[in-house]
Amino acid sequence: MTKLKLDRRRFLGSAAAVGGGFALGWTVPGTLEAFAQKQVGDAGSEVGIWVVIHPDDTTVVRIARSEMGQGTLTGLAQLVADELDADWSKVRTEFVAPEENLAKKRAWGDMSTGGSRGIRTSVDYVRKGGAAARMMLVAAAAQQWRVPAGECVAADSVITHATSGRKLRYGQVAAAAAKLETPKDVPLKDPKDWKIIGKGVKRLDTAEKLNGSLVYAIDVKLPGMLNAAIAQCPVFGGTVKSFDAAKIKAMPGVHSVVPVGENAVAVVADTWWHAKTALDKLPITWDEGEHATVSDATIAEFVKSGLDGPQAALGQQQGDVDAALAGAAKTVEAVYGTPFLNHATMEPMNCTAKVDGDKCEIWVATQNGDAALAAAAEAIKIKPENVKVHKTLLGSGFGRRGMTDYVRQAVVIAKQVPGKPVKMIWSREEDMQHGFYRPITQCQLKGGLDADGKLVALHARLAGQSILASVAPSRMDNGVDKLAFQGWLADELGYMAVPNLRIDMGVRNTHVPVGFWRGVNHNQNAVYMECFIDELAHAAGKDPLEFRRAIMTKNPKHLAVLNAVAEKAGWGTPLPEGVHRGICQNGGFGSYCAAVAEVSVDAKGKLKVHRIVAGIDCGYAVNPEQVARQMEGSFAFGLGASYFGRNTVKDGRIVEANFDTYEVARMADVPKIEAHVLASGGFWGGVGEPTIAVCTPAVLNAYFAATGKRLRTLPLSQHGVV
Amino acid sequence: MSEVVSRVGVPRKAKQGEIIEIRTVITHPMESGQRINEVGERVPRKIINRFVCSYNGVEVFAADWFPAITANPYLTFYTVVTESGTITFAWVDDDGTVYTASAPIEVT
Amino acid sequence: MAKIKLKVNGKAHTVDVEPDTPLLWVIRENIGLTGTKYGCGVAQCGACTVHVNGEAVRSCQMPIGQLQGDVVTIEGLSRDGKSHPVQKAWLAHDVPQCGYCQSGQIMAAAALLKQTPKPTDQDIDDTMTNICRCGTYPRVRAAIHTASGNGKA
Amino acid sequence: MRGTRSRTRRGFLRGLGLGAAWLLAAPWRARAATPPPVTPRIEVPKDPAAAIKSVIGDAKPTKGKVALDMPYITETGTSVSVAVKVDSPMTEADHVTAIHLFADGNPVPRVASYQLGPRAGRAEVATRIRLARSQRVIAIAQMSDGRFWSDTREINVAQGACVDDTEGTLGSGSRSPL
Repeated sequence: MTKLKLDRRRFLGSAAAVGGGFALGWTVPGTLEAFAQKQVGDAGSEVGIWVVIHPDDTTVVRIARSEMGQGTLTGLAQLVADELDADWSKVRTEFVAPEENLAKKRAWGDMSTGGSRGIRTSVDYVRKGGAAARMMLVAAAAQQWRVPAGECVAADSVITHATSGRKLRYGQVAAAAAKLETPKDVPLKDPKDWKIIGKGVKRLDTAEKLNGSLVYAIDVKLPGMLNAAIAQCPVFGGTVKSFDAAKIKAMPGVHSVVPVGENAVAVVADTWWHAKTALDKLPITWDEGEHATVSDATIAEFVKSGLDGPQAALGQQQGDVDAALAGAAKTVEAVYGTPFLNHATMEPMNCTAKVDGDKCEIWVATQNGDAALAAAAEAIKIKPENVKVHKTLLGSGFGRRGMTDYVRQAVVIAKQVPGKPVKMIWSREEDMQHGFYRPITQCQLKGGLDADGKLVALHARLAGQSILASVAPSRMDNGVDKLAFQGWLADELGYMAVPNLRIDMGVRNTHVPVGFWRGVNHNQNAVYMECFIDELAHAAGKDPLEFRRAIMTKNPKHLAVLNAVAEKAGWGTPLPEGVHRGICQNGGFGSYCAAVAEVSVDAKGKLKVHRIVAGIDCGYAVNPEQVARQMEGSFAFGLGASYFGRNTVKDGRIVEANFDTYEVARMADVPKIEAHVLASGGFWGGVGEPTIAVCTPAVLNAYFAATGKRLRTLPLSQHGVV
Repeated sequence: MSEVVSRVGVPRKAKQGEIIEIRTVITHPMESGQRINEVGERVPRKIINRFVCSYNGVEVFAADWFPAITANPYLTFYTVVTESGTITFAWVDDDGTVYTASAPIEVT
Repeated sequence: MAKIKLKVNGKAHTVDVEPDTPLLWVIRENIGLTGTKYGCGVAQCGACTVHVNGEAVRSCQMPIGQLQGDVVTIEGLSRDGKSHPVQKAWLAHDVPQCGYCQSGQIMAAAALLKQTPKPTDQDIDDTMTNICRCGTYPRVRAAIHTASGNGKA
Repeated sequence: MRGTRSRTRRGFLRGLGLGAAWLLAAPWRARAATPPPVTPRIEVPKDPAAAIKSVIGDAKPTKGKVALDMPYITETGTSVSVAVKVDSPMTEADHVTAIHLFADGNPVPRVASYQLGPRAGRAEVATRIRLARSQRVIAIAQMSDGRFWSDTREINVAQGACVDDTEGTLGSGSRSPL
């Protein structure tokens, strides 16, 4: 069993690696423990900065990005191991500690893990890290043999001298290789020579997730540790006016009651249950601030005003939309809308912190180790160099754990209990009501068809909240949040052949904090665009696939995926009685996706999705098996949200406090999913998020095919169809 | 605009020739001109663009500031103590308003 | 506070807690087994699923004072040096993504298979109501069929 | 009562982390007074190199004499402490006349210019700045002999997880045609 090493050496190896290169049969001999990572000793040699090789050939690949279920840890290890020519069954992983990355001036690059960038923006340097290590190992063997390195070849962690047939294992030359200079000119393999990249190897982090031994951040145990429960002002922007600690001081286990910033109070106790129980009894008076009267109705009206308000931020335009609409043979218009949505990660927000004078140590599940480190330092005004971050695997992230509010809170609490580690855990209710929600938006679309039924004008006006204005205003582009137009700018929109096009937005920022939610703005934008394109196809009297093909002539990669998925789904072929199809496509996060849904609607009007056939072209697929799992997972996440997901606002606060009112997808809600990885090569696209955008429009378009009714607002539960 | 408050840190007494540290801070939003408001309109730039410190009327230190200076701009610098008197501080807003403060200093 | 005796994974424990403390927190904080997870506290998500007398129970809503029977947690599912067939099937199908809900999923599946050795898809839909935010449901379903010996992948 | 929060301006000023030891002067209700000679608002080129050139002309600063002290990492970049120290005797004959700060990834790359001389006694300034993204901060000292010295610092503005630092855009990856 692996324990979180508290007195770690240079790195924290909490990424439990599991031998997995070999195909497992349906029955596994022995115990899970046999597959669990064996504690790696100290004897390893650092060959370059990315690889540590032990005398027994155990090869530890360092991972800078975070693992939240998306499989990046395994994918990155594959990239390094392939260029290293390592024996995959010997590969383990460990996280780079953020403070090491800081001390070495970001030698391991960007630690942030979001935007489906974990792999695609580090492919070059991690592969070079593996290749450089291989060159060093080969050079060390050549030196030992006194032969030119060019006469030696490496494969499966063994170096062979071609002419003499002599062999040395990596473990035998690692110590010597570690002393060599890291080469600067590092050629990478031609994709045709990849052995591990592109293979559906098993994840390296599975076994310990099956027997309860994996230590998530919420499971951290430290000597003398206290636990904290926190209450934040229910109204966003409100503050704590006062609290009466005396009332709960005598309750079992209570250690202290501490203010946390302007808007929260925490109870610190021996156990979290004691802390939570006491917090529930703590009299707190809130200053709810100026937003305490905001409700769904006021928000809806405010957002709607952005549909025809004058200050529209421009996304892109070509041609003359207004003239083309005026001159169109037929015009179609529709308004769509989607609600706020919480991430609701399985593991609620939590962080353990210990503050000792001007030094701080945290144990945290974060999507960005660097940011967590900086946030801890800034929260209590200490030097970043004085912060140590123990990264754990995440009980999911979906963008929520790219924020650091919970890290700052834990550190501020721990500072008030000096010298003692304090584990702060949010209750699910706090987690539900203090998120960074998927933005609320509405969209008005106008389309113009010519006499032949071809789309000649398209105007999409978004109205609603900007994520960047809320969380990263400095990243706006001359006051415009380009991210709001995800899927619709020239580099992502599949319909650039439409001659007259305008994409704009009436920004309407509410007081509800918004953030990056798996798939981000593609989620709702794809619903708006793909359902409206379907409306236009219907108005033109054309098949939705044919209609799209005609306006995708400038976007061959989008079109190729759409065509492939249509073919795999049997588009146009007969279906069983009562079953209908819908189709859609979307480009985002560097990948191209399409889906076909097959649905039926029963006599009571209830929707049933029988099957979704989907495809992604992510260029190179590092691990097609894991890509397929990401596609399935994204559909469960996306469909659940579209069926039930909705955060409502009353008296300035979020109403839904738990999974009883914020319903998400469960087993019975998820249809059969056929996930096709259509990797065409030549580029690296993201895989964790892009497919989520295509599940809902496909289903909604199929619902129309079945009923002739358009559902233009989500969630579907409000229409009584699920 | 809400009340603007400044705070300056100057030793009350110092020896002649001593180099003293001066700290200043003023409450000001330093609106960068980059942000948008709740309906997407650009919030116009409004910053303190100039700071001047004078010692008995003689300018001893000054600054030009641009939008990267944070809200409630904070500054520390040094000056040589020459004689007893008054050290004055002036902050110039984009809108032309000048905010001032002063502190006495006694040479011992 | 009261001294309460309970048996977890075959081992006897005495804990000194208020009788209304949920079994989940006794397991996690007093006994120190953290494989059983907190997800919602209101018996909605199933991350806290354990076996009490062989039946799946959401431990966050089970006051320790009302506990009657022996508890098995994810840490105690494998016995006699052999992994439980459900765990083996989960490994073979590479089910977990983030893994946080999987202790509960596995405990729920093990209880299902004990009661219904050859579950249908409908049985799985009806019984496996645990939440997985990563959306591993298709793989959970396949692994349950494998563990049942149905051979359906 | 415990936990009562102060939201007054003074409370705010106290919260700025200014040590009590130097809080000698009372807080001033800042007031409008006879203005010093007001310089017209300075327009700054958006290109960092042009912004630097607009201040120091074609001079080529030499690395050295200037020590730029700031963290290597910040989370949001909304308030980053910066201290600049220039090695100079600060005499009539040999002193620093100006210290300029630039941030090459900010929408307005010029950050501040400080004018000083022998009356400063010591060529040191400290302030707090905003940084829009990971970038280079450059401090340039202008000397009484007309020469320029400089120091630079690479700073990582970590900015959560979902904002792409490598290219300044958000949706697309650097390698993808999208």
